[in-house]
Amino acid sequence: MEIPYTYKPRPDTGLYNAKVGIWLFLASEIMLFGALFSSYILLRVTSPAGEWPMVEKAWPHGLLNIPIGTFNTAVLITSSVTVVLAWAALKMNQFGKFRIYMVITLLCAFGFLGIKSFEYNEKFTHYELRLKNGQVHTGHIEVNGKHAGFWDFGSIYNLERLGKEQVKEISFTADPAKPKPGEKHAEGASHEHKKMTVKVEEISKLDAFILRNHTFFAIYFVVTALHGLHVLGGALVLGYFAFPGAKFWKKNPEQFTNRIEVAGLFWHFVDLVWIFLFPVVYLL
Amino acid sequence: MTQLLQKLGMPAPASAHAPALDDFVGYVHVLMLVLFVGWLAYYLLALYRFRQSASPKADYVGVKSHMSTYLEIGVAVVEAVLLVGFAVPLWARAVDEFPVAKGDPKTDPIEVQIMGQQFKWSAHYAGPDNKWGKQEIQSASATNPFGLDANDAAGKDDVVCALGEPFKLPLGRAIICKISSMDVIHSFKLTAMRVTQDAIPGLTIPAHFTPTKVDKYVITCAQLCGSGHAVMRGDFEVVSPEDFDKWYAEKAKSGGGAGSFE
Amino acid sequence: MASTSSHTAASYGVTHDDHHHHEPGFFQKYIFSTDHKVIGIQYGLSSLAFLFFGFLLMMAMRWQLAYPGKAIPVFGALFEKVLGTDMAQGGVMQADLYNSFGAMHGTIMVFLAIVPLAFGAFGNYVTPLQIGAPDMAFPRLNMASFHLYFLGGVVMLGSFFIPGGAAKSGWTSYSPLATLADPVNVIDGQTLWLVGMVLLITSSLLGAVNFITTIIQLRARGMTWMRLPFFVWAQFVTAFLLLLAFPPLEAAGLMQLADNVLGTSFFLPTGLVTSAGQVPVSGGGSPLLWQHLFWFLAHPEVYVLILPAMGVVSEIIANNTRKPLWGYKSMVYAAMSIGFLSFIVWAHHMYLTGMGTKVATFFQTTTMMISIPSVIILTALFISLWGGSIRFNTPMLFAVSFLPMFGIGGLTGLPLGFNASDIYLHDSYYVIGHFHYVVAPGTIFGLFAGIYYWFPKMTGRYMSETLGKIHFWGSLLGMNLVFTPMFIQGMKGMSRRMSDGGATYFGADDIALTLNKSITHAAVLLAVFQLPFIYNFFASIRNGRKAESDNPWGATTLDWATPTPPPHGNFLTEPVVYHGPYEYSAPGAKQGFVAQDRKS
Amino acid sequence: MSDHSSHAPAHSGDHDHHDIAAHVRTYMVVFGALLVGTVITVGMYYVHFESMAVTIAIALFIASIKAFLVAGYFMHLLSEKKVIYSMLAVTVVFFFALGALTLWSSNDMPRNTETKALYVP
Ligand code: HEA
Ligand code: HEA
Ligand code: CUA
Ligand SMILES: [Cu+2]
Repeated sequence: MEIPYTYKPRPDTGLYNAKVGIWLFLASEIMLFGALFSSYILLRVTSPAGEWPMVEKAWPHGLLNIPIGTFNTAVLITSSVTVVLAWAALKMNQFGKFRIYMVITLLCAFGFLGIKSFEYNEKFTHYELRLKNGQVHTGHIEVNGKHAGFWDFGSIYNLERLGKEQVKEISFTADPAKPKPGEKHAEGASHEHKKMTVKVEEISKLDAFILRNHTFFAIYFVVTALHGLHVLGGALVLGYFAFPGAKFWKKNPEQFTNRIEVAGLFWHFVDLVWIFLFPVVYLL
Repeated sequence: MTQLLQKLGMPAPASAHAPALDDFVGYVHVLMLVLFVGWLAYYLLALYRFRQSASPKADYVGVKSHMSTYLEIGVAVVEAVLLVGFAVPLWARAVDEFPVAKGDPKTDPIEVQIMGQQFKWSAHYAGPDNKWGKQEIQSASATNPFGLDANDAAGKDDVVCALGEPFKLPLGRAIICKISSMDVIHSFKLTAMRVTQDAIPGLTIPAHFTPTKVDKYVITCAQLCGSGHAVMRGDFEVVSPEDFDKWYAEKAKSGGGAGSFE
Repeated sequence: MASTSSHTAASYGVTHDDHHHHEPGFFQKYIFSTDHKVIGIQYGLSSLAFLFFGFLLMMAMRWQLAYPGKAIPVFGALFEKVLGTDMAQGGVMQADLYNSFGAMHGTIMVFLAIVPLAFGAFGNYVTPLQIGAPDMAFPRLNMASFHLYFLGGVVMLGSFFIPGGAAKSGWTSYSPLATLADPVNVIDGQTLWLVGMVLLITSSLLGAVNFITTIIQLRARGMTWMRLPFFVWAQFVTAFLLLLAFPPLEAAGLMQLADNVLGTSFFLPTGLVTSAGQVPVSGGGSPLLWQHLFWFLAHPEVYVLILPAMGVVSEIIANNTRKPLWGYKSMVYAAMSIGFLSFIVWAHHMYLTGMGTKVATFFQTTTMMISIPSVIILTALFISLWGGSIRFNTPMLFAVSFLPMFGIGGLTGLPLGFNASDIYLHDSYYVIGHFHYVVAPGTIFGLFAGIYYWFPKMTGRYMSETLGKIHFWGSLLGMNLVFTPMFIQGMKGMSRRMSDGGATYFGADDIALTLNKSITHAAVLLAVFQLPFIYNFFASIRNGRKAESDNPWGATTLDWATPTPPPHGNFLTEPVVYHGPYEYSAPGAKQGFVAQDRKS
Repeated sequence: MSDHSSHAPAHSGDHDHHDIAAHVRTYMVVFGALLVGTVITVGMYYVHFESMAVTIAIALFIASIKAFLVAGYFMHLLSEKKVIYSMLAVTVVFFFALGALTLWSSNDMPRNTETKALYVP
């Protein structure tokens, strides 16, 4: 028994099964990310004013690393074009070229994830510090002379934990004063990182830039992590087709080409999500 | 109409807008009843008349008339009338047409803050000076649900009936309840007044009504809020304006106000 | 092989596949099967078991409602032992246990019983047969979706036994209650509920992709859209509802999961204070956001519960009135309008969360609009009865009584849909009565009808008519005695989800409390009348009366054109369709009907 | 590399080598446009407009164009079949319905509703 139209298009719809399937799946993905975007907008417009220290507005702004984000956008766009070129190569019967493009795509995919995890780490080790006298700083901390390592969840501190471990003081390296976008850099403003010692009893809030700090970080991490999982999943599938699964090319080139097209559609969609995600969370 | 519903079990209406609302509930049920009885009669007839033994050969074409189309249009029209003529204006009156103060302390609407918490209701009046005491989050706790600042002068005469203590409302005067919650979602439901409004943390939503009958009433919590949801009963009493004023003044003096939270 | 030049000829060779000569082992045949019929039966048996389990939960709750504070007979001691004394001290159901059973009754009935039975079981078994396909478009995906469903069920069941017990914030899981309900355990019942839901949602999504692709791509030759049986249309629309409505709840589930275990506050506003003091979260979230995302799924979901049942009922009514469905096309368009509109009515569940006139008007207008296509479908089915030659066998009895039962449920939806009357009726037992009339004597009757109807195709044997009729009349009586009094309780202002049955609000001799007792007794009656069904179901597999032919009901659709039970690959020769789905009593037809695949 | 020439080229009927070569040129142009779009969006951030609304509008406008390019060319949506168009059309409608109606609901609440707890200043 065989299922009809697994790779030959059905005459009246002009489509093979997997293509219908992937587009349906993408439709559901649109609703999934759509719900998250809606949530982002709703949380943002209803967020209570004066919650966030760095800006006058309620919603944190300018805390993400824009150059890195821009670079990552370019990486993802590149992978998107190479995957469609890989498909085109198969169409033109050039298997070697196909492999090369797939390898570039995979490099981009894992590059994207690597960069993203650096970015994440930057946030995990970056702190918001509020003092009882009303001062607010952001920067990095050292507790008992130790920094946090790479993806080192064990050394994320907050006030509660400092109390529990009976830490009396921490050292704090404040970020250099940053010009607001569009503003000229004030003459002679200090560029250096100021290191200071802070008594724990003077602190009213201390928290890293992690999910629980603010709904902005909560949604930032949830959306980008979900997107990251899609990148990972897509990369695994593409990796499978580029290497172990490529044997199928000999058996049925047409079906193999279709598989690449379908995997590619998913990959473009992941890129498409990022195209909206990047300006919305980084820039606006 | 209202009587018909009371036969069905609805408690007697006790607020100014309740009769209109009950009438509406009645009209909808009449529509339902007409449709139900009509269809049921037709249905039973069809089942009986066309049972196999009485009708051995089925008719391929079946009904040719367009009755059903007219009927469907009819249902739609009646629904539209109920919608435009009743439901929308009733709702607009309930949520947007708030009674306004005209400056006469005897007839002006009276504002009450209502706070839901697991598993009690509390009420807070501004007191004779008509000024709310200072409220802030630092003071809020399970025993001080309104977060009243004990040292604030404006709050000294506030009337607070906290944690399920019964409170009173004056007959015939518009009441505006500003409903909120400090923990989870509750629902402030006064069946006799035909008032329901969810008490949602992070929001303060006003609901208004004018009591028309002196009696004792209950607040039901109509939204699942945890293990004590079933017993989250609140009690209040509608009394004559004179009795109310007396109670109010006494309450304000006897320190039902913010001072009691120290 | 019979067909020659057809573009799908290769599909239907049952003997040509060299790879399948050896007999598949037990696991391959029953656990990891990719055959849509086996998967359908897997879905069917698991969901019936869940249906029964959900009913048992409710029986325990009904005991508590009728006799608050009295130990549950027989099971009370078991609950105390297995679930702990703080749940069932001395065999008495505590409030937490009541809430937990209530939430799980709702969740299990909706997501683990009715949807898998209506969509997973009937959809899987019947749809490919009716469109003349050898299997689903993606058989392995089909298997995966059953396994995810099963895993989700296991997680849900497992949650009863962890410290703190299963989720207890209602099937709606409103935040902040869902997050604050168990401040002690991080991995609490709610967390497992969310994990279970994510699995179930993923399963449904895969199922939906598969169904839609199958219906679009694998229709037999000649099976044009307007020749599809109404059942297939119902499944098609249902699949779209699942596909597009479920993802937002998946997103919401992930966010609530983060609230539960990572300390975020997506749905927790600023300023939460409990008896333990200020809740240590950043705040700034929105409890109403959860409700929007939940109901964006859950309203379309209720049509997921009803449309397949309408499909089943239509097949059986056409078959047993021996005449075509009246207004088939208008039914199809009505089903599509229901599908479309169901996405924009969701906030009628949220009128009393604080809604301005404009938004409320929008949502009640769409709600009234959506009731029209339901009326159209019901009317078409009613009119189909007229002029028929009606056979009252068990499937037909269940199918025709679906109509007034759904009618009552649907009509009582109207006063809930108008926001003005919802002010009084919201969250009362009136709502409970409304939706149980649609899902219990409505959908469940439709599905019972389907079981009796397709049983001969699945097993080659009938279920017993006598036991079937006992089951029917007992269930009809029981269901009505259970659910009608709820309207009166609702009118009296009795709120739902009360672990003491409203004893805090009503005097001891109030009719509302008396009705609690009578409802419980009726539920026992209902339970007793399920026993003949359970016996009938299992006994008939081996001992039922043999079906006379492959098409014992004299049906027109393709599912009856297969051998019994259908082999792997379903059809012996490629089916070709020449007729519409319901050519019963067509003028000049020899046996009184024209099967869809009969030439000329 | 060309050891696969023994296989029949993978046709699906409406493409052949020339077509595909032309496509490849299009892909490269689109790729360039996407990069330019990214640069413009980011550049805009540093320019800093007075009005937030204008900033959001421009950013989303550019993102939409980029999305159109990816979907239209890389995903071949511009020459796709009717079935897929209709599926996506309903999806897009519901996508906007979800966002717009949710947002609208949070704006239109009973008069005098305050979006804070009673004791939050
Ligand atoms: C299968 C399930 C199902 C179906 C089909 C429906 C159908 C409808 N529902 Fe229901 N509903 C639920 C399941 C369902 N509902 C559930 C589960 C809840 C509660 C959720 C919770 O809070 O836990 C709920 C709650 C609910 C509410 C919220 C109530 C509240 O919480 O305050 C509302 C409000 O508008 C509503 C309205 C409607 C309407 C207008 C229809 C319409 O589509 C109905 C249209 C049908 C008709 C108009 C009938 C037409 C029939 C005839 C004309 C023939 C009559 C013939 C005879 C009687 C012989 N429903
Ligand atoms: C599809 C959904 C569905 C179904 C079918 C049912 C069926 C039933 N429900 Fe329930 N119910 C809900 C969905 C459903 N319910 C939901 C969503 C809620 C709200 C929860 C909440 O508040 O969060 C609820 C709440 C609810 C309440 C209110 C609780 C409260 O608010 O405190 C009550 C009260 O009586 C109740 C009763 C019943 C009864 C008596 C049945 C009966 O009709 C059951 C009938 C079932 C059978 C008769 C079983 C037959 C089984 C077999 C025959 C198995 C055979 C097996 C094999 C052959 C293997 N339900
Ligand atoms: Cu408070 Cu229920
Ligand atoms: Cu609904």
